[in-house]
Amino acid sequence: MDMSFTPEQIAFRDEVRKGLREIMPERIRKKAELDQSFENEEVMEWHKALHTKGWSVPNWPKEHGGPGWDATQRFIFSEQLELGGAPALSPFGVSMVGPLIIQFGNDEQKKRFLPDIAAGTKVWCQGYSEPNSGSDLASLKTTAEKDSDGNYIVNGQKTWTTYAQYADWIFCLVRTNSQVKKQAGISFLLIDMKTDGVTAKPFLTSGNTYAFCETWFENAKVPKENLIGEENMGWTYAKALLGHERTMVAGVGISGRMLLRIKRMAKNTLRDGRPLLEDPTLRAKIARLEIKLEGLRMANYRALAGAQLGHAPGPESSILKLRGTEIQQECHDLAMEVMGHNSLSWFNEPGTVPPRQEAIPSNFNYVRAATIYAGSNEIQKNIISKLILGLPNG
Amino acid sequence: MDMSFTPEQIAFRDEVRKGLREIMPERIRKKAELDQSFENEEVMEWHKALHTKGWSVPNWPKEHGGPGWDATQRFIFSEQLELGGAPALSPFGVSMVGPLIIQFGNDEQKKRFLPDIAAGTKVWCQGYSEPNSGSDLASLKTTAEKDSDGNYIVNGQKTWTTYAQYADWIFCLVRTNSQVKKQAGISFLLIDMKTDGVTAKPFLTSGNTYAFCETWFENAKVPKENLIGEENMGWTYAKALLGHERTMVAGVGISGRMLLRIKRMAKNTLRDGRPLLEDPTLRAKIARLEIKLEGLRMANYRALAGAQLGHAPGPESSILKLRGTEIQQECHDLAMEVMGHNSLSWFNEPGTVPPRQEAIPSNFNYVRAATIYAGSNEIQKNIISKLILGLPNG
Amino acid sequence: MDFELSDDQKMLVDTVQSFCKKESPTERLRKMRENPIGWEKKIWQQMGELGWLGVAFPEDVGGLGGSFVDAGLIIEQLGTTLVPEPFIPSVALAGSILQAGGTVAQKEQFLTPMLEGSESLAVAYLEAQSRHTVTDVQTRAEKTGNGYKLTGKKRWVLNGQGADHIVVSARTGGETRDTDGVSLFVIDPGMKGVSVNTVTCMDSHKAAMVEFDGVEVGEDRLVGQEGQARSLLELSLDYGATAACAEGAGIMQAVLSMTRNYLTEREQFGAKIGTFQALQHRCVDMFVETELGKSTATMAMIKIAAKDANERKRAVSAAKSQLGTGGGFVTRQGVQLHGGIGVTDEHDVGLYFKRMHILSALFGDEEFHVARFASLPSFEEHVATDPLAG
Amino acid sequence: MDFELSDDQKMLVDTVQSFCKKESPTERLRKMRENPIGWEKKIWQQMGELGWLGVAFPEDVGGLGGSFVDAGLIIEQLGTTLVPEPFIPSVALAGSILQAGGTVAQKEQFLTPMLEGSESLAVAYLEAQSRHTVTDVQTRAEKTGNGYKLTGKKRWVLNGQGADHIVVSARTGGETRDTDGVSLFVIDPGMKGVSVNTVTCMDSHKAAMVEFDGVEVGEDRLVGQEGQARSLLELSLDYGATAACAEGAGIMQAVLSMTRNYLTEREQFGAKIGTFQALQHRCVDMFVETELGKSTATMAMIKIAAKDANERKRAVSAAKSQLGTGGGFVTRQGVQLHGGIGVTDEHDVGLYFKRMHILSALFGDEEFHVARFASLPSFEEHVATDPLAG
Repeated sequence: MDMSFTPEQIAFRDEVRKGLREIMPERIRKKAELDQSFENEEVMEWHKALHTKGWSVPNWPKEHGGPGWDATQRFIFSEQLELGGAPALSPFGVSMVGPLIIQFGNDEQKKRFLPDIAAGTKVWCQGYSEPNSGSDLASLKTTAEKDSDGNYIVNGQKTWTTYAQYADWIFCLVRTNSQVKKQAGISFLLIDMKTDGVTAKPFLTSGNTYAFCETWFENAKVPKENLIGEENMGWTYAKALLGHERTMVAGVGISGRMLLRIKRMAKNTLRDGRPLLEDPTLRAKIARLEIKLEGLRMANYRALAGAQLGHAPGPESSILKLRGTEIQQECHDLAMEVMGHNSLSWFNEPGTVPPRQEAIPSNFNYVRAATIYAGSNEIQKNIISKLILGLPNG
Repeated sequence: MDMSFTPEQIAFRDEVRKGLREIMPERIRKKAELDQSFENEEVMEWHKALHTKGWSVPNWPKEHGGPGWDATQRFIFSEQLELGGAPALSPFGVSMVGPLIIQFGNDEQKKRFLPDIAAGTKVWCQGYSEPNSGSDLASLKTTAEKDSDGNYIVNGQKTWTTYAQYADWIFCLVRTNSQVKKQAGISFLLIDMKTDGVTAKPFLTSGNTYAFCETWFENAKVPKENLIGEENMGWTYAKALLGHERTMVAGVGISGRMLLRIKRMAKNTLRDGRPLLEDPTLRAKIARLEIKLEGLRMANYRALAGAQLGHAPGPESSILKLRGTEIQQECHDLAMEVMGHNSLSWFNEPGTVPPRQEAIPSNFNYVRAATIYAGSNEIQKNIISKLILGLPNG
Repeated sequence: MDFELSDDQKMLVDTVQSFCKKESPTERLRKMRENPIGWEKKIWQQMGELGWLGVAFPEDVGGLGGSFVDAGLIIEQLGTTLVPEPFIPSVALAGSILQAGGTVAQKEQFLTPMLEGSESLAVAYLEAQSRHTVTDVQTRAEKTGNGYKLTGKKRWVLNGQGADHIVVSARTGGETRDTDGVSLFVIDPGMKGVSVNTVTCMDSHKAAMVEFDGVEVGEDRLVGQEGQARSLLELSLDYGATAACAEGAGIMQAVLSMTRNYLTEREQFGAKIGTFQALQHRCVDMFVETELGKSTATMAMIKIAAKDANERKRAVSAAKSQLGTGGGFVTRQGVQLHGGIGVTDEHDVGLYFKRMHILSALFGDEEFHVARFASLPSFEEHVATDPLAG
Repeated sequence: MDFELSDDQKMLVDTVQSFCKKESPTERLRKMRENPIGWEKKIWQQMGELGWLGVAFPEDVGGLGGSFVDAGLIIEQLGTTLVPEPFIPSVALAGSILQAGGTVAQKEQFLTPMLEGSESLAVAYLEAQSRHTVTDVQTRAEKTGNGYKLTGKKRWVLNGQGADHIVVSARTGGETRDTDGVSLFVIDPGMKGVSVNTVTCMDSHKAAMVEFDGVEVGEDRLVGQEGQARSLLELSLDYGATAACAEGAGIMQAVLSMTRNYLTEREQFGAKIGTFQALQHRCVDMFVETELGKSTATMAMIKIAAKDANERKRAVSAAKSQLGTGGGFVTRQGVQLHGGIGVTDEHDVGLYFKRMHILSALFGDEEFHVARFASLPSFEEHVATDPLAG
């Protein structure tokens, strides 16, 4: 057993750091250094910068423009980005529809869609959730009916369509057969956001950001060429995608960065004239969280070492999302505690609170979603209970 | 609103303290001062001492030998006993079968059984649980069939019969009709432990004490006079009993005593040459637990004030057992932490660890049962979910 | 011991409750985001006329002569719909200072108009470095011929943006953090050298950063004894903390109730989600914390008037610490059990979540109050208590 | 990075596993309560012959030249059935001191026979006042003409009742708690002036209170440099802590597995109790803590050999702290989910609960390791780590 990276992997990490520093625009670097949030245009600028290095789609095979990295290299790359506070790329093209097209799309679709995703010239969003299908995704009601030409007429409403207001395309799960078991009548469609009858309207999150839209489809006509794979097989494709990159969901880099930020803040915050970071009680609190994160990191390494060898995900990988999101929330709770009265601040003028603190209250609210989206933690526990522990169904 | 006791209640408390100090045998007082555990004979000695004052059955009406106290006086009395570390009387006669006989027994039964309970001359135990009926008590299988004289022939096995090895009598739930809904076929029988066919065998708890027995009934003949109330109404009687003294179950006195003990131990324990109680981290830990207990105490006071006015128990009273038992366990966890390496000790010679610490490791194990017995905390939550929150059945 | 509400109190609670529902449902809080001070003077006036602001003050200053339990009952109800008027900064913080430390003239001039609802007040005690230590004050008040000259910066002055007068802590002697040497002054925002910058808070309230640049006041503006403000400030923050616990109790009750209802209505996988035992038990845990929060808030409301400051501090710290843990739990789980809609601005549960954080952060957070609780004489004295000993 | 077991390691695990099941199921632990030392020399001998005791030691002292990961794998398996032989005190505690600080002659005389299984060892480092501070030592070793004379009392010497030799910490200089001045000596229980009193531990193991009344030893019994025992003791306790984490991982796995099985078999209210979602989720929480415990134990097993003592301490403290929280949770919930039978001596889950407490309490409890983790240079250095900065 060995938990160290190989010399080659360490060299790779150094190369990544160097490369990232080289291509990072000054404006973004400054914001990253101060843990500030990024606008959509900054994220896309960073996407394009990564693309110049061939690093925008790290998990794609080389033939489609990926860098050809193995699981460990991808993990190292991702962790360095997260630890450095770099903008997170929109995952919908890069990590979701891209790999899905690569796996299930036809050649025509690959040629048509993949280059724009890699280059960051087309932005994607996801149309899965609906107002009445939360954790029970398969109960979705948006319909796609075939017209006489075999094209699809889509009607319905999607919600939680992240940044749909900036998106050029949306990938959707739609119902093409309502006579069968709910999972068996779902298809996977790619829809141009400029299609007549498609309307996206952003709504405010509790973090006071317009991160999501509600998206309506009213007799939106979608060419049959935009169907992925076979009709009524959409649920299978979507599920296959969920298995991708299980080793990335823990967010150990993100939480590591957050702990760093908390310590920096505590070093610059006074209590009774001394830096707060010197308080043994606070140090113990931070240490307990850091220890939790160490545990998660080790579990992540175990999952990663398995993935590197091509093994199926072991039991340890099922805890990554569950525990990772809990730790993200606890990090924000602790950051707010360290901020003290500055944690009252809500989207004030720059300078109202120290720059590193500005985004935290908003994130403190929004990070509540981490234990809800992508299969709520309650759903994760149901899954572990049944699939891993084999406990009986009720 | 007023959370202070009246001058009369304070005078009552002082009278209780004085009275208890007067009647407490020296040997018991010494053990109480050092938080040591009591043998069964010491408990019975204390019962008899209380009886000399007329205080052995505080919750009984005056006509049956009770002191005629109201709900608040009973609470004060009980809290003083708990805070002082006095031996806890066996509840089975005093708090369980006694009140049940008072409420549902006939005059003959009252005359026959109550005086001995009050005087502590007959010891009772409880025959409810069976090996396969844990939380699902009503599924019990011990049968009582009528013989030609109308007496009962009892067959079956009870478990968790506390101190049955010392008991003169056992009160049992038995099945007298197996053709009806499980709750509807249960009767309440009083059985002399010396009856032929009754065998009690103590077993070790994880606390290394013989606190419980398994008790077998093999064609044990029980006179029909020993049936309480009507046949097949036993479940109703037992349930009515559960409502008694809801204000006593929190054990705030017991946990208050335990916190006192923890502080005393921490004051006499060194770390790096200083009393451990001076460590701010430990102080904060103790304080958090004390604050939890303050919350529970206030909830208990609210319940008590309601009971004093003769109101039905309010929502706050449902949390008393739940939270009270959690706090009891946390107190023991913390006590073990304070003990440090002394917490390894298991029934060694006196002097191996300080006297105040001797009983803690055993109790640390046994207190696990507090969240299991008398309706496990999971069952308590089911009940609150349904009866108080009105959440739907699955 | 008696925790029954009197008939008067029951009527009061009913009145406030129906006011909240009709005049100030949570939707009004969202609207107040556009209001420059975040609340409305006409509503404040109304509260004054109804006697709510003065309920806990003696009749000679214009109050109703009730106890702070009455005030707490009002604040608890206001919490259930997140009414944004500055009850806590004006009545609990500033009111308690003026009542305990003000002269008859000061009460007449500053306290009575506020209790009547024609004015409102604020207390400026926080500075950039001060965290929860009330004597960590760098703002200085230099003695002049016939008064004082104040210079310094105060942060996060609750209702600083709306107040007619602001009680300000400033050093008349000693160095930062010396326990003595802090004094209190009543400043008007319009005075020369005062600048008030409005800032927005997470809970849709507003506050102000207030700077004093050589602001001159007469001796009649000194509240309490010179240099002896510490105990007044501690008392004031304890009133603030108690009010926060009362409001928090209202919030927990509201969140528990809306969550319970959601579990009873929302369907997933063909069943009401309230039938899922894991969610049922979570909701029970919320219920337990809510009951404990109500219990400890009541304890603080009763003990805030205790003559012995340590008795008061013990109860307030216990309640405020319970608010931090229990209130945090209830609102976090409230969001979680609402799922996706819980993290939209449109849904009320997020508003409660935000306000609960603010209430926890203000007037000493959980860490502060646990440490204070553990440092009180009662913590050690407990060791000597043994009812049957000796 | 590689967490796969080698073929040799897999075989080792299988062998230990089948030994545990056949030779030492939990029932044997109960029987050992009657044994005066709490374990059996013939089993120890067998472990030595199988190479288990020496697996992590170099070949020149009679070991197999493996790493402590191999030892950890063995200890983890032994934990699954609570095998009572003194692996931790003898191999982890005493073995690591002799290996790191002993002379060639001392290794030959004391270490090798232990690794072969013909002898066993113990370390006497705890005193009444010392808690987790290894330099809080009052036992004194006075220099004599040709050696030392030891006087003092040691408590809770694990395997003190069974050991052939005991490594004892004693002051050759300085005052209690001075970081320098502590030395280590090898004592034989039969020496004049040594008295060994056997005591019983909660986990059905035994230990000893050992007193030294002017015990004379030669200079050849001094281990390591005079007065410089601190780092050896810290290393030794870190080995002990790592071994405790390994054993704890085995315990958690065993408790999780028996609880899962119980939930699958036990019926209440006409259903398997494993169908109740609240219990399912609790069992999942146990699973999560078990996985994290295995992960951090592995980290400690790997890092225990790190050249940089701070790197070692960081990993060990993280793992030991995780054992305290996670191990405590898993065993507590294991008891709870078993209901009544969980609190009988007859059921194994209580034995695991007890042993887990002992493992948590030994070699620095959770508080100690959290504080140590937070005081390491890495805690502050982390602040300076920013991969993309500059």
